[in-house]
Amino acid sequence: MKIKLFYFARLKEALKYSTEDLDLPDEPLTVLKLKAHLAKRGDVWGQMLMGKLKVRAAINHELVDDNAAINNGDEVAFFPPVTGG
Amino acid sequence: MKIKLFYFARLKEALKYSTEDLDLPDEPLTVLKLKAHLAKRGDVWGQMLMGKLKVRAAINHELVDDNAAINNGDEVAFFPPVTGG
Amino acid sequence: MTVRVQTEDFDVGFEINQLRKARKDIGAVVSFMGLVRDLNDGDAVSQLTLEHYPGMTEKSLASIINQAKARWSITDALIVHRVGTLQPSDQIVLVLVSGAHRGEAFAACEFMMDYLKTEAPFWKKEVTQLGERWVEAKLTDDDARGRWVK
Amino acid sequence: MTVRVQTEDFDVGFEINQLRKARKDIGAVVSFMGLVRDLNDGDAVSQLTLEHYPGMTEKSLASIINQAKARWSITDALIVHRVGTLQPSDQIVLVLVSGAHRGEAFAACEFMMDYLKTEAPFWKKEVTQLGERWVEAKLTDDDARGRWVK
Repeated sequence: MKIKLFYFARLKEALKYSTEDLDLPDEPLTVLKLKAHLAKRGDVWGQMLMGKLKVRAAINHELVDDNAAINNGDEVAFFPPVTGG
Repeated sequence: MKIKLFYFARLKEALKYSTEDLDLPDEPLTVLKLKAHLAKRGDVWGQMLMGKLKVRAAINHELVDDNAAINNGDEVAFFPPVTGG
Repeated sequence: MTVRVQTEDFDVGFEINQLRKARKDIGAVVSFMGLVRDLNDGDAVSQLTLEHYPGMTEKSLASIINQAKARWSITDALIVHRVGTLQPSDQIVLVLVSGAHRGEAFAACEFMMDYLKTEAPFWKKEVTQLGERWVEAKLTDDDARGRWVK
Repeated sequence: MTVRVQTEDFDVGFEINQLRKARKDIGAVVSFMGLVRDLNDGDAVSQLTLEHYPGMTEKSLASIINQAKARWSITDALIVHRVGTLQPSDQIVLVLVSGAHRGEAFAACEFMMDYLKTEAPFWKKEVTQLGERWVEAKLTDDDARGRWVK
């Protein structure tokens, strides 16, 4: 399954990634599973995605929670709580 | 005791008075007593001031209720509920 | 604090800039503008005339701003209200509030409009196909004001 | 309905006139404008940079307007939000609502700001004497949004 990932704000700076394409095994995937998968990349990934910081996620431009299912072709984004306005 | 009276909107039109100076006996006066006094002038005065219409009063530019005391030199106004804005 | 009662029209953009001036401590500006609608109580309105109580009107509007300032942390406020003869889509009233934070600016602005609607001595007379008539005060305006009584 | 995300400044007076056009059935226009304050969390702010999520941002703002339209009887609404680098006293965001009656226009405008503050993908980074820092989300914004949950 292929997905496109985006990172914003503090996450983008810390991870030094803005966007990436991922190819994952064709198994049921949720936001939480994807975070756990990415956290294995190393300290900063673990801190940013599975640590104390609040992380919000969007799938195809819709805010979702940790249990949301991710499907082939989805655009998934991770970012801190929003602070616009 | 001398007071100055003002009428506005529907009251001004019906009573055909915009303002008048009144000279009254030096006795304790309230808004209600003044209305009763004016109501004796005739039908339209009674209907406008003591009838079914809601009438609001101000003494020296402050909204007051029927029990408010009127003193020598006061400016008293009668008008319908306000409808600006 | 600014209060004006005038026959002339007003420019909301200009008034907001005047209120803000060069201040850098303002995070929120809330504005309310009231306009003449071409329909009231089910009848087409072709003209509206606003009467007021000169002297009391200005004091009443200043008192409304002072009550808002006592109750919420706001930086500045303005009320401009027109009188005289107006047409549908004409601007009637402008209430502006500036402050550090949006919650207080919103509350103060709505409070000021609810008090203006029930306490400021203005009266509307409208022209419809049925002729001239004084606009009746609305119970919903009393209810709106009642929400603010602590 | 209008939604714009832009680096350019906006003119609130112009936007209000555009929203009203020549309509005669509008009785109320409520506007909220958010500005860069020179102080945040006790520190002097000299500059602010706004990042956003292109594509999601516009959808999120349109969804906020649609939720407001579903909930209140309003005529039209607009959201303009700036991105890029701003200075203290610069305009950040404009939310406009027009409608027949003031109560619904006020509620819809405040609802839209509370949702924008908690759901629209914008992030602020500010420059203070201590250096650059990401602005932290406020719990009071979550509380403000929570008020609207039925």
